[in-house]
Amino acid sequence: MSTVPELVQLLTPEGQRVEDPTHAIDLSADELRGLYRDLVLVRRWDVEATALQRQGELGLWPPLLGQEAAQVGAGHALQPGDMAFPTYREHGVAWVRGVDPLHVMSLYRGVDNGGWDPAETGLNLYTIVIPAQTLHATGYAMGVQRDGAETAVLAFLGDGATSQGELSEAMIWAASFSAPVVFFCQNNQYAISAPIERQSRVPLAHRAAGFGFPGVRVDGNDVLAVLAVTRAALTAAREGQGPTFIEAFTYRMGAHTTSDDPTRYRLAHEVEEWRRRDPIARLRTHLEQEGIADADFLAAVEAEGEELAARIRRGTIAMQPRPAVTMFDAVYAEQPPPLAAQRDEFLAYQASFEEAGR
Amino acid sequence: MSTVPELVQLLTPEGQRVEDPTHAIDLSADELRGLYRDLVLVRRWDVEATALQRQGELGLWPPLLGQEAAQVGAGHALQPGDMAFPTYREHGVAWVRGVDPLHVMSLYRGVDNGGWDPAETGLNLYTIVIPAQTLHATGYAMGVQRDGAETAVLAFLGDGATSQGELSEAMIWAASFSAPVVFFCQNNQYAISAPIERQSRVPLAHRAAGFGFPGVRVDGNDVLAVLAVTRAALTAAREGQGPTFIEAFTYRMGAHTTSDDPTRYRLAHEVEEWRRRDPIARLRTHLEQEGIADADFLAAVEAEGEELAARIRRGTIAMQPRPAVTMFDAVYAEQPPPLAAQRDEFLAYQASFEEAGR
Amino acid sequence: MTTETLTMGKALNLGLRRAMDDDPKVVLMGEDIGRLGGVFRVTDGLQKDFGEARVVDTPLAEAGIVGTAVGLALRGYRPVCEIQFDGFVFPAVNQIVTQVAKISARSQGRMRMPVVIRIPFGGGIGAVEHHSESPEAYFAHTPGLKVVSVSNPVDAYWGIQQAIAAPDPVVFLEPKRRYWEKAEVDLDAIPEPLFRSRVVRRGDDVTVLAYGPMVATALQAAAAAAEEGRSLEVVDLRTLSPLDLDPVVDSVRRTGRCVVVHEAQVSHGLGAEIAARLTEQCFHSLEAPVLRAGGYDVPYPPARNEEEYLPDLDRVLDAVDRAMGF
Amino acid sequence: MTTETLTMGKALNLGLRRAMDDDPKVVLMGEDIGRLGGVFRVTDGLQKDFGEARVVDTPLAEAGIVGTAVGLALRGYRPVCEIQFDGFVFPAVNQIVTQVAKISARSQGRMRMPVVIRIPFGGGIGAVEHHSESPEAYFAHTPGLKVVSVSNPVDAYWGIQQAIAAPDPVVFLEPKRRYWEKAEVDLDAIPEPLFRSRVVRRGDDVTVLAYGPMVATALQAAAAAAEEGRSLEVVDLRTLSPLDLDPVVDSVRRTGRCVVVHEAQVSHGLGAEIAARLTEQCFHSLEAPVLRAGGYDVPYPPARNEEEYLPDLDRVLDAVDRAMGF
Ligand SMILES: Cc1ncc(C[n+]2csc(CCOP(=O)(O)OP(=O)(O)O)c2C)c(N)n1
Ligand SMILES: Cc1ncc(C[n+]2csc(CCOP(=O)(O)OP(=O)(O)O)c2C)c(N)n1
Ligand SMILES: [Mg+2]
Ligand SMILES: [Mg+2]
Repeated sequence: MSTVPELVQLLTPEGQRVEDPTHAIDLSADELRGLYRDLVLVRRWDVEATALQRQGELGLWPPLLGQEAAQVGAGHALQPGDMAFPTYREHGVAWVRGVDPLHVMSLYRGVDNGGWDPAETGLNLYTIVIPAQTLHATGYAMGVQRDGAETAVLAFLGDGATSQGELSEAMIWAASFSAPVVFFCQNNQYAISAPIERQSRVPLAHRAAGFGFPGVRVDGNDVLAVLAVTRAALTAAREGQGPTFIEAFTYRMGAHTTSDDPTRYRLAHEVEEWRRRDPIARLRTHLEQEGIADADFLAAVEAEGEELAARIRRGTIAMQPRPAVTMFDAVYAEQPPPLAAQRDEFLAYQASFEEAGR
Repeated sequence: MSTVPELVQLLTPEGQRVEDPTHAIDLSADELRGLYRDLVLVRRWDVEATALQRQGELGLWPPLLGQEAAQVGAGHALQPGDMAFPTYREHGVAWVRGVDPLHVMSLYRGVDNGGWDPAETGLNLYTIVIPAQTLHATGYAMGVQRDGAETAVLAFLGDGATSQGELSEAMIWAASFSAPVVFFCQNNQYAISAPIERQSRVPLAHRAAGFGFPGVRVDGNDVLAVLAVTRAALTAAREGQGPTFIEAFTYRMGAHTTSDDPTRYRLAHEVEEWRRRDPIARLRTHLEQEGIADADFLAAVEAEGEELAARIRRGTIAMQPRPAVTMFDAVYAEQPPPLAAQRDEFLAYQASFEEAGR
Repeated sequence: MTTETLTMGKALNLGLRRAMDDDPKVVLMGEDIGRLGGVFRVTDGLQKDFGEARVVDTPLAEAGIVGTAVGLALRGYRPVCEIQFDGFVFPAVNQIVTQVAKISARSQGRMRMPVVIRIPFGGGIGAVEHHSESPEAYFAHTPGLKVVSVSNPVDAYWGIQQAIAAPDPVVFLEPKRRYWEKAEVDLDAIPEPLFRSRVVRRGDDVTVLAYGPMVATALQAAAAAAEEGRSLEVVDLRTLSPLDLDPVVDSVRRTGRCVVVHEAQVSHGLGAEIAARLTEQCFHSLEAPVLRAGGYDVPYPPARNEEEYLPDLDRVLDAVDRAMGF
Repeated sequence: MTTETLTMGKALNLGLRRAMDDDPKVVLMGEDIGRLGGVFRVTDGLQKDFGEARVVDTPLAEAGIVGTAVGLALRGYRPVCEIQFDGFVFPAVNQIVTQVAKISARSQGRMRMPVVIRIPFGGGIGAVEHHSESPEAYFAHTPGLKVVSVSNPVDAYWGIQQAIAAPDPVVFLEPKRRYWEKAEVDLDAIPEPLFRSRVVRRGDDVTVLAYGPMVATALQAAAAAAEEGRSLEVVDLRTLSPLDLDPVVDSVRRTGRCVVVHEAQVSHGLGAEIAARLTEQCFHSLEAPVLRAGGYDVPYPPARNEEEYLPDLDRVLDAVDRAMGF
């Protein structure tokens, strides 16, 4: 039985680099700056989206605040041909996969249920039913095996999701077929109001050993550690070594969604404590200390963030609903005659209002 | 993290007593004879039931052949006020709980879906949907907690059942609420045709640690070890120490059910190997060697078995279907008017045939 | 007489509170129902007053919630499960359909299942996918379950108590978009029975049946129709299984025309069964087929299209027109 | 022309084999379908010939089977899932209703779900609880799914191939009690389209609709009625979603009377929708309401009572009598 390692950490909250021979990572200055840029930009996007929701431009927004390193690190561990299966909160992963933020915004604006192309971006659509996508990821990985492809699959889930039977089934399938899938659990300490203790009294990473594959626990606010651990797991998957379960230990700094009121179930000082482990600040300190980032670079990234936010704002506000008749169009590849008839009736009904001049 | 012990064994296949200080058990000669008697009687019942099915008197029969020690041992670990939640194969537990075998026969004859009273016998009805009963057991145990009762709950399941998400949910609930429930998994190596390797590549008992409670692996063909391990787990549950998962390592000597043809998926020599670990033979050897059982006793038990078989045969053959109208009667505690009307129509329709003299 | 002006959400909250006061065996279970008071605050304050053993914040799994509720019921408790949103009841369908619904019959009545499954259901709140479903037909088609929906604070207050007191399992559908609508509730009244439908507006030309969120819509349609000189009788079905069609049959025999309204996709929805039964029972009185105004046979659309998906006043009036035109 | 006399089970087996030959992306998944060949032997021999990667013996979990099938479909495969018995589909309902049915619409058609879910369904084989269910209405009510049932070896042979070739998810219901019935199958014929109903016996007095296991029963009833000088037209519905009622409408306009037969509990069953639609479309031709002969609104009874539960020749004739008596 494999033992679960302690929390893997390569960068302390104070920005000090920790050496860990089993989780080595060697990134160029460019790569490090790239990670920093992504962290800042996804946070900026997230802040903008929250503001847009408050202003009534989105129906809902689930902030990733605090989880930037977990998502950006995991996203960067993916190779172009890999496929990731997100929940509803993986905006950071979407960003790294090159999904246009406006496609994510359109979902939360209520315009569509996901406007990007998974085949093109390597990111499946957001999945809201917890954790249905973990089975999809596992099945997809079984397809990869049948194709003989060198592709790995990354399934995202939350700490709350670990209680759903479907996740256990996904883990059992992955183990039984040695499928090239990595389960990436962002333990952000809460499932809406339920603290992690309600779902498990032992670290979630322990779960994997009981299903017969390795579990790893990583500091989810340390982008380097997340990248190293996830890259290693995906490589193992690609090489036929089967699944890994990663618990990224992090914290949801914001509300569950913009509809939520976290003051009802958690104390301010807990949030304060986690603020000191901020994922962006620690990387910035490190880059500054190593002379990798100077004031110009930092300012440029900030500016880029403002531009991005402005673009997202403009784009979101401009988004119009799709014509209602489209609700009939993609239900089936081959539209059945009764539905076609219903569609025609719908159009006739709508037209009757136009005629009536209402 | 707790480690999983090796297979607990107190009696070797050759009938030798093994000392194991952590699983001590001290049974009187009477108790040992009682265990032996139960093993023989449930096997005799099982053989009779298989024969009755072949003769068309039962619709189906799932034999317990080979699993007598696991079931009798677990059954004896229960105290009178405890509650057990069986699958469809726990005839040995039913026997120990004092359920009239004819109630089990009536189920497989297609006369009813379980004719005994769980409140009276401490055995829930058989549950066929795998493994729905494990959640029921856990919820029941939560009720026990709320009552402040000194009661433990025993949930039976098979090795195949471990793949169903509902079992994982039951384990998560049990851990989260520290419910007084023990999961007793008879790993009989097969789920119909699927060998255990399809469900798990590590011993099933390992599963529990990942959910935060102890797992134990016991020789399921050793009635003493099963009794000791299960008794300890139930005591721990009763004392507020929460759940345990027991993997009873055993073998399904017969077909999955009388509809099954195991020659399609397993080799005769495997069955032969397990025959040498027969649960009854080893206890008999032990009793004989210790001078606890003599020829008279053994013959008396055989004779009792024949009587039991004869009673079961007579009773089964005599069983008539219940009046069809009863299908309307217990659907609800308060029968809704439309269903009452349907019932009346049904009776009128049936009466119309009698009038017509058909 | 103690009357209070209550929203439906608050009426449910008070009803739950009173049920818990009345019977110590009542236990609430669900995701986020304790500390948080539920995402719609229907259980607000109850954990504080009744403790964690009676208002149970569960792990995140619907099969687990309903499956353990079955066990609690077997131990003599009366569990009230909250499913956070309609679209998340499906992981629990196995327990509901194969266990909750069948245990009484399986045991020839030795074991009863006094379990309530509360589901905020339906659309109209601009939500993301899976938060606007109307799954009632799945449950109404399942023998052994009872299914009700409430349309106003009074029925909500009494209905939840009656459902909890009922010896049978009840799927209790709460129209989430009406949670904030208010009415006077007489807390001492003698309530109407739970499994009964009710005529809520008298009329002569067409009988309009609705339940849950659509009752208000039907009443709006009736008011609009009245202005054009057309008289609609509106029935609040209240109980979806068993159906209580006697008052409807009386009505339809008089009006000769009937329209059933619901949010759920129309095909194989409640309207189908109601149309089939009414046609059987009122065949010679019907001057038009029973017509349906419901959701289209498509997955619930994105929020910004839901207005066109959901039956509204105009859709009801359109169906009424068609019924009159036959 | 190559004709063979085949049981329905064998016809399905050959149909699956041919689909696997035709398209290397077809993958079968299920409990005990490989080594054992399935509990009904429908997949007998396929793992031997196509290997374990294409005929997958899965762990024991239906959500797992359907959920991983979704993933395989997203990767370009055409998974065919076997649910061992009707009563065990419910753990998979969440994946079927919230994922399989919605993914095409969710993605605006970018992602398709060519998944087939085979379910041996219905009663009549003397089985224990949960082995005789008729869950078709749950799926027919779910937009995004297609639902078919076959009644004979010819339709079984072609239907399974057509379902697999279809770009949409298909719930494929196999009447398990007819697995052993035989017919001549022309393996080179040009098959009828899958999503079409078919008149299987001409008649003038009453139109009888049935599908799956009840088609044979309806035909028996028609033969018996003929002896008493009554002429029944029998329609095999074949496709339950979408419904193909055009041939039925023609028939009912002629006969003026209609009886729908199915094993499922009658309330909110397929018969309800069919009755509602036919009444709408044939209102002025109907001389009696559309009547239903179905299972009663109770959990499927113990095997020794199933004969009284299931519609049989007499129940069909009784409904026909009632239709004639209106
Ligand atoms: C099957 C299901 N049940 C309930 C919900 C409602 N819900 C949405 S998010 C959430 C909490 C999820 O917690 P976690 O898995 O930790 O992810 P996080 O939101 O913290 O990222 C719940 C209960 C859902 N989406 N799906
Ligand atoms: C939910 C569900 N799916 C499928 C089945 C059909 N089935 C009955 S027994 C069985 C195998 C069970 O194996 P295991 O759990 O090892 O128990 P055993 O029969 O070996 O005692 C299967 C697949 C079922 N009863 N319930
Ligand atoms: Mg979380
Ligand atoms: Mg087994």
